[in-house]
Amino acid sequence: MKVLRLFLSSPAAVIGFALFLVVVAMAASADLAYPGDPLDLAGRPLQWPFTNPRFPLGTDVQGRDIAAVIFHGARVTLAIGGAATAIAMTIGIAVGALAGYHGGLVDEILMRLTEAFQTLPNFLLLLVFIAVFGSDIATVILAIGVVSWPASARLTRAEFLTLRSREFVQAARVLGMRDLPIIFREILPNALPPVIVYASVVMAVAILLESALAFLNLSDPNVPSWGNLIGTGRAVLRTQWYVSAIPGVAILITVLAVSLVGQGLNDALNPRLKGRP
Amino acid sequence: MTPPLLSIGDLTVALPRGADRPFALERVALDLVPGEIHCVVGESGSGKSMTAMAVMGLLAEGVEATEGRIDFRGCDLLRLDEAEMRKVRGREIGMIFQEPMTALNPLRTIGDQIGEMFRAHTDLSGPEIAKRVPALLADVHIPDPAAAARAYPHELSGGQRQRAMIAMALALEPAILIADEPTTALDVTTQAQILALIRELQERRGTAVLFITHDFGVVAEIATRVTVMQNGRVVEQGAADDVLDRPQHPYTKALIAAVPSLEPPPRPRLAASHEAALTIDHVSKTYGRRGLFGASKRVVHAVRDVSLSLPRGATLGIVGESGSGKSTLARLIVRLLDPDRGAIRLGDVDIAALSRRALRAQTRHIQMVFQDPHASLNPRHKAGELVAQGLIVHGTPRKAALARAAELFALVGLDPAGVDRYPHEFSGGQRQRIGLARALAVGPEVLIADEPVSALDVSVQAQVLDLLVRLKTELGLSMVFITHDLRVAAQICDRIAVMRNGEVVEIADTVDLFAAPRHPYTRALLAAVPGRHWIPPVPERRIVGA
Amino acid sequence: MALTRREALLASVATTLAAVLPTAGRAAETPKTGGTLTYHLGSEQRILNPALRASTGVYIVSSKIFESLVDLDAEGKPVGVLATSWEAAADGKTVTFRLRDGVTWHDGKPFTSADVAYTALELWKKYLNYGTQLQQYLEAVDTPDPLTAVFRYARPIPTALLLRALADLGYIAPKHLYEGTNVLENPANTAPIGTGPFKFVQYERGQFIVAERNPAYWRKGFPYLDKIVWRVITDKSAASAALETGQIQISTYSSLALADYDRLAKDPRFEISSRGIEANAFNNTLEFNVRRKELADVRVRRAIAHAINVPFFIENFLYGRGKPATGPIPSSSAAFFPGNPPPYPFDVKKSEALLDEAGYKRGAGGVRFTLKLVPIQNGEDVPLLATYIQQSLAKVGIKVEIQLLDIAGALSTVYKDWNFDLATGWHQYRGDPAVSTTVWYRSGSPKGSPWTNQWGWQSDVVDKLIDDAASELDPVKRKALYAEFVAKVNEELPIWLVTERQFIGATWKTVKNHHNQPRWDSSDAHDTWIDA
Amino acid sequence: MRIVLLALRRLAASLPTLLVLLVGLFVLLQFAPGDTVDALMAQMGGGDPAAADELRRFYGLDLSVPVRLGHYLWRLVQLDLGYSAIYGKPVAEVIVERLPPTLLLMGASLAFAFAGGLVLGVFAARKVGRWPDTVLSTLGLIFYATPSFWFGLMGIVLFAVDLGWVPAGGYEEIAGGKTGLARVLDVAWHLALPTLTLALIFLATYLRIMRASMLEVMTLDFVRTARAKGLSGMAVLTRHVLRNALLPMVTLIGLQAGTMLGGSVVVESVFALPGLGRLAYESVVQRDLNTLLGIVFVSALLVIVVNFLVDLLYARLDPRIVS
Repeated sequence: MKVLRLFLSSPAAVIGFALFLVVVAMAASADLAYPGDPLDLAGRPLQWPFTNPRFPLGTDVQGRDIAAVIFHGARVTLAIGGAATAIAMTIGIAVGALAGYHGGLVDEILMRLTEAFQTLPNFLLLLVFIAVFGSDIATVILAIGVVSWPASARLTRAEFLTLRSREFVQAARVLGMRDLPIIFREILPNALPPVIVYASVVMAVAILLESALAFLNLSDPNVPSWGNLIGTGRAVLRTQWYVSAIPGVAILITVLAVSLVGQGLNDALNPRLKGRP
Repeated sequence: MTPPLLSIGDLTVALPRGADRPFALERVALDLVPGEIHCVVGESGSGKSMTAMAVMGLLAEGVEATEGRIDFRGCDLLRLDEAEMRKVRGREIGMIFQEPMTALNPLRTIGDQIGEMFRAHTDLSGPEIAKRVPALLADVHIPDPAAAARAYPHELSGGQRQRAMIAMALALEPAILIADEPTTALDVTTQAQILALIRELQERRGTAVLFITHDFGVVAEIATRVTVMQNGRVVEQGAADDVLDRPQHPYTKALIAAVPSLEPPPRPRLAASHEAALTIDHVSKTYGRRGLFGASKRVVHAVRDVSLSLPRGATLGIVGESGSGKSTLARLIVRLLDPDRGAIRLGDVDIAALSRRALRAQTRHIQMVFQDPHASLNPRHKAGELVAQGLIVHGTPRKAALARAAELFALVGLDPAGVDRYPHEFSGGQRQRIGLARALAVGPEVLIADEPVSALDVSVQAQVLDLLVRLKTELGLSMVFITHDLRVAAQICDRIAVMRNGEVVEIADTVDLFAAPRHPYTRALLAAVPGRHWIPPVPERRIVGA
Repeated sequence: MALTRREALLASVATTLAAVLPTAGRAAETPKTGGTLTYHLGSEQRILNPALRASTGVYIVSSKIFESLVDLDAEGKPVGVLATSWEAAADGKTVTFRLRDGVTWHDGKPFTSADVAYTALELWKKYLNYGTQLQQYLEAVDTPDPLTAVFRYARPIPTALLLRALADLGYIAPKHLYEGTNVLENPANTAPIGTGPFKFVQYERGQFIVAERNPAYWRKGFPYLDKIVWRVITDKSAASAALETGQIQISTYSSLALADYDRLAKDPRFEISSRGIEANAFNNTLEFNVRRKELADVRVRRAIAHAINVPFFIENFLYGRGKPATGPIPSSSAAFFPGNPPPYPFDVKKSEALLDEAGYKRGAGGVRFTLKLVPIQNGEDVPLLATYIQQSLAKVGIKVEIQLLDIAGALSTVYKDWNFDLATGWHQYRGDPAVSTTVWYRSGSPKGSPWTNQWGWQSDVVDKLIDDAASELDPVKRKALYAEFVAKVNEELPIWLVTERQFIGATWKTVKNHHNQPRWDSSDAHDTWIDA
Repeated sequence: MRIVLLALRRLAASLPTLLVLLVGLFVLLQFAPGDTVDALMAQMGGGDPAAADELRRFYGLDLSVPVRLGHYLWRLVQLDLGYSAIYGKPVAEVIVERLPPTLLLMGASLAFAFAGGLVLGVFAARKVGRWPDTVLSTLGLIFYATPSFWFGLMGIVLFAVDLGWVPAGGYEEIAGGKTGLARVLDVAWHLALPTLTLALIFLATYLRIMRASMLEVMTLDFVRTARAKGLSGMAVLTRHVLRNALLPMVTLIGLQAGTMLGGSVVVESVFALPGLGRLAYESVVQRDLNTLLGIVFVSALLVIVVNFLVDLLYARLDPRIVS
């Protein structure tokens, strides 16, 4: 509760959270506000915003209602960000926890693997995955998740390394608890806060990665993602700049919201900063 | 009486809104006279450190002195601006801190950091400073001062670091030295040396010392005058002898009463043939640090060929300074660490040889109480769950285990309603009781207590020790009690093993050990106990051995 | 326009003369010599030898360095370059070229018929894409003297087809540098030696290629330019910006974004047009995998064609640049265009009726069936059309899922693995249907050849028409055979050609004498100059 | 000597990592639809099957996967990165040509992000919780949250097309024949905008770390000691806080070396820079396996070298590491 109070005392964090709620609300209300497939041809392509009351945000290169794509895209973006982050965090936490708790050979092997992933630029690896497995949205999410886990693995490992020698963990061992309950019930809940904060970074990066893929025309065209809208708007960047600017701003706001929430959480959870105004 | 050098009057310091109380200090008054060592003593939260920081003008942001004055050389330090205050700090008032490792910048050499005093406050040239620094270090009896000046903090021992800190604080020969718990983080022998050094320098230079401590032993060792503080207020003030031997205020009386005496109480001797609850047989443990490709391997012998036996129903003390291997030994006994060699027998079972699975079954017979009441309880679980945990692990249904936890709460003197609260809602002493309840829950025969009271304030420490002794008797436990504090050991142990560098140098019944220590190291330890000549003026002993 | 052999010969002599003499009529202003022309290069080129690689990306660069036997004149008729005249025997199996005298390679060696014979047999016939097809019946090249090359074929080859094709597939490489070497790894592939007006200087990978004036060029007084620089810019928006800042002066073959062409067309500094690129028309395609049950029914294929509003697509997505296609031979191909209208106009009702008739009623959610569409991304409009097809077919109850792959993936998925229902990309028409168009319909193409009939569709009638036309010497009969071919494939519809388009170029108006013949960007630019 | 030994040891320690990486990618790419000949055919605008078969034979694509992998590894042992199908040269040559722009871009961006993050981080930390802190942190986040291609393209429109301050793209003036300082300035002028684009993404991270690190160090005991010594706020900051606060920043350089290379894919593409990032993207699209593996090899080496340098720097900054 103290964390919540600290979180709420930071205006930036509150603004971030509010922005995030807006995005969530858009995603939730997409079907009500814009029923039907947002990818359908809605009208003449490339109508400027505010020129046609039917399309407050105009239409894109493919004659889609940008407002509809933005609303439905919120859903896709949150799904991409959320699912990719969940995948990355699951792998990262599992690898980090095993390596950090067991140490020794397990640690050595897992960290080598992590190193291998970190040595390779993640965007490059993402391109390879997409080239190999295609750009179906599920593949994109999976690929983004798979390239994003190493940092969270390192973070989790570091937390585990300090926590595993803590006295409460020793107490659990002395009580005869098995390894898995110790990892999941004793250590993990205490290791999570910084990892959760880091999840906001992963989520932000996941959203940006998808938009970069779309920029290279390599994201799934069957879903109304903001990245795709930017990708298609790229061709008309100089004339109908709003086509890519509107989803660009949407991405910016979402990433900003996620980052602000993450930063707010970080400040609230970081005991070093507690008590500061 | 000489006029005071520093005079604190009616000092009130307000805490920021949202803190647990409105004021950190209330109407604190205190005079520091030239040539005296004035001890400010109190438990944590008493405001003793806050007083020192107020004098230095280094109160944390949001914490403010709202009333009062701090007169020094004719001006009120509270009224000085930052630039003027900077001239006072270091030059007029030097300060040393509790933890010399963290109080020194790890990235800069000792010489550089001492030299900074001159660079900040004088116009001395570089070569002159370079000459002064080794002289200062020699003054605090650091061997090879020139090398020490070139060294980084981590390259010196704890005692040497604190000497360097003192050299730095006294570099400009300030009128006042404020020492904030300067020996608390040090081993007892080092502590004795540092206390001697402070006294020596103080006598030689006539510096007035404001000495902040929680330890009445230290007070007895060093103080000329004493101020006792409680909850931000001064409760008693006077000459050291008066306060120590004839305390007036009930709080002072209680505090002094809680200080364990160095004299062991009379207790029945242990029969030689007494059955052993736990036998440690030639146990060794080394830590090898392996470099890349096994290149440079440094080996630390943490525990070297230790053999001990714990008679059933008795308390075996293991005493030593940091690095002596006493905590490693404790962890070896409960197999938190695997011994390299040797056997640890609990009855007929050799714990050291058990598989992980078999070991888990054995854990109900041997349990451990940890030192740090903050770190030893998982903050994410409710207190009741923590206590019930061991029972659940060993097969008791959750509901029954939780019910038992409530009983155990009562047993260790806690309100059974507290089972639903989280650890951070308890005080340090209460948490240590929870830790004890957790260990007792599974019904062990042997209890390993690793410095269970050293993180506690003295009054709380006494209560927890009382509880420990009472339960040990009631439940028929045998106990290994690990401590660095000879006073505590004297009161609670039947037999004491003294460890140094991983080896047991002497083992004897407590009474014999204190009466006639055989090993030179044991003698050195005993000689170093601060205030060893002071007998706390309390008629009845509150801690009774079994 | 059909030519007899005699007419062709006469025309070629005339235009050869015209080529040798400065094109005085067109150049109203006095040409200035000197200056550097900067070209946009949209993709990195691995090989700069047009006798090994037939592609516009290679031609943009290498056509300034190498020369072909023939080129096209302003009217699109073959005109001699390294050849001065040619004659075909009556049986159509022998074609004799007279070669230009006094031409030297950039390294000083003389150009002779041995170079022609070597290039034709060792490079075109063995390695050159489309060249291997064109020259598959070439048996020998006789060189009775250094300036005569006699091509002998096992089967008759129409002269018009050969000459038109040689404009692209007739570049001559130096025998003395290639003979006895590993041709594909020859260093001259990236540091080419030709006979053209410009000499290769430098190729900085990923950045630029430089060629400078060849002072020993056989057209005396040419070229005007001192230097040509090709600048590699892969990003379309970045390329537009480079054009606007003057970093590049010409961008061609639709290498910029359509929207930018539209925008730049309003800028008086630039000429935006298809002038001088019209030789290479192309179509947006919709390819049907008839192995799929639904698509095996021609009614379904026709229904799909009817469901798509092509004029709307062109107007709104292509900025009006293009028209509905009439079949595999574009209206710009005067020699072969049969003159029919677009066969399947937009008609949703008819589309739905055809689908119903074929037995595919709307099911749950109004969906009749689902198809997988693979876009083959040649240009930015391919994904646009893919989406438009998806949107349009949704309206008639066909759900389309787009499977986006990069180009290598798409090619192998469609042409090698046949793992598609629908595919959409570009078909390029290279002046004569036999060069690269009929392979889209002829059966028997080995599995895995891109841009060939891999649809599982076969028609003996069409196969025969294609074969007959390829060896028919009489241009009138040939045209008639192709008209019949167009009618047949429009009816059967194994693939549907959606649009008919031409490439667009953007050129600074300070560049003079540009795009003055139908394949100018693949030509030598010897008379181009810059009005600085 | 000890340093060389240490470097070699680090390299040796990462060899298994590298091997796993290369073999993994090699195998992974075998599952990709299409091969380099398909890509070549696409670039050529098509061709007949005979030509395609000839090319496949030529590039050894007709051999089985294990045989090719074996060949590749055997050549690698001899430090031969193989031959690029798309570029028609040894991979080593192709990469060496492309390395300088990427190194310059990464180095300059890193320096900019580091310096900017340092200065702004210190500033934000000193004003923690007040509006300059909020504004700086938020601005940093906005840069961080802006897709880099959008930022780059808009930068080109504004600074190159409209204002004409910098060129729209490219690495240097083509065939300008410039040498010495003139060439250096020319390249710098071309790289200004790309550097800014790439740096701004990373600036936020450095700012955030520096700010947090400053705040943390400022709570440490030795800072209190320094203040108790009577040092001025500035002296405390520069002589005690800064160097300690720099340690996590230095660590971050090592962690981000790989990420930066990934970021340069998009930036190099937008600014038409002949760098390694774009080369990597192109070789994925072109299925130029040898080049891609070569890039992976070189970028891994690069990351290892950067981390080695970071270790050296760290050891210089922190005497505790040496012992």
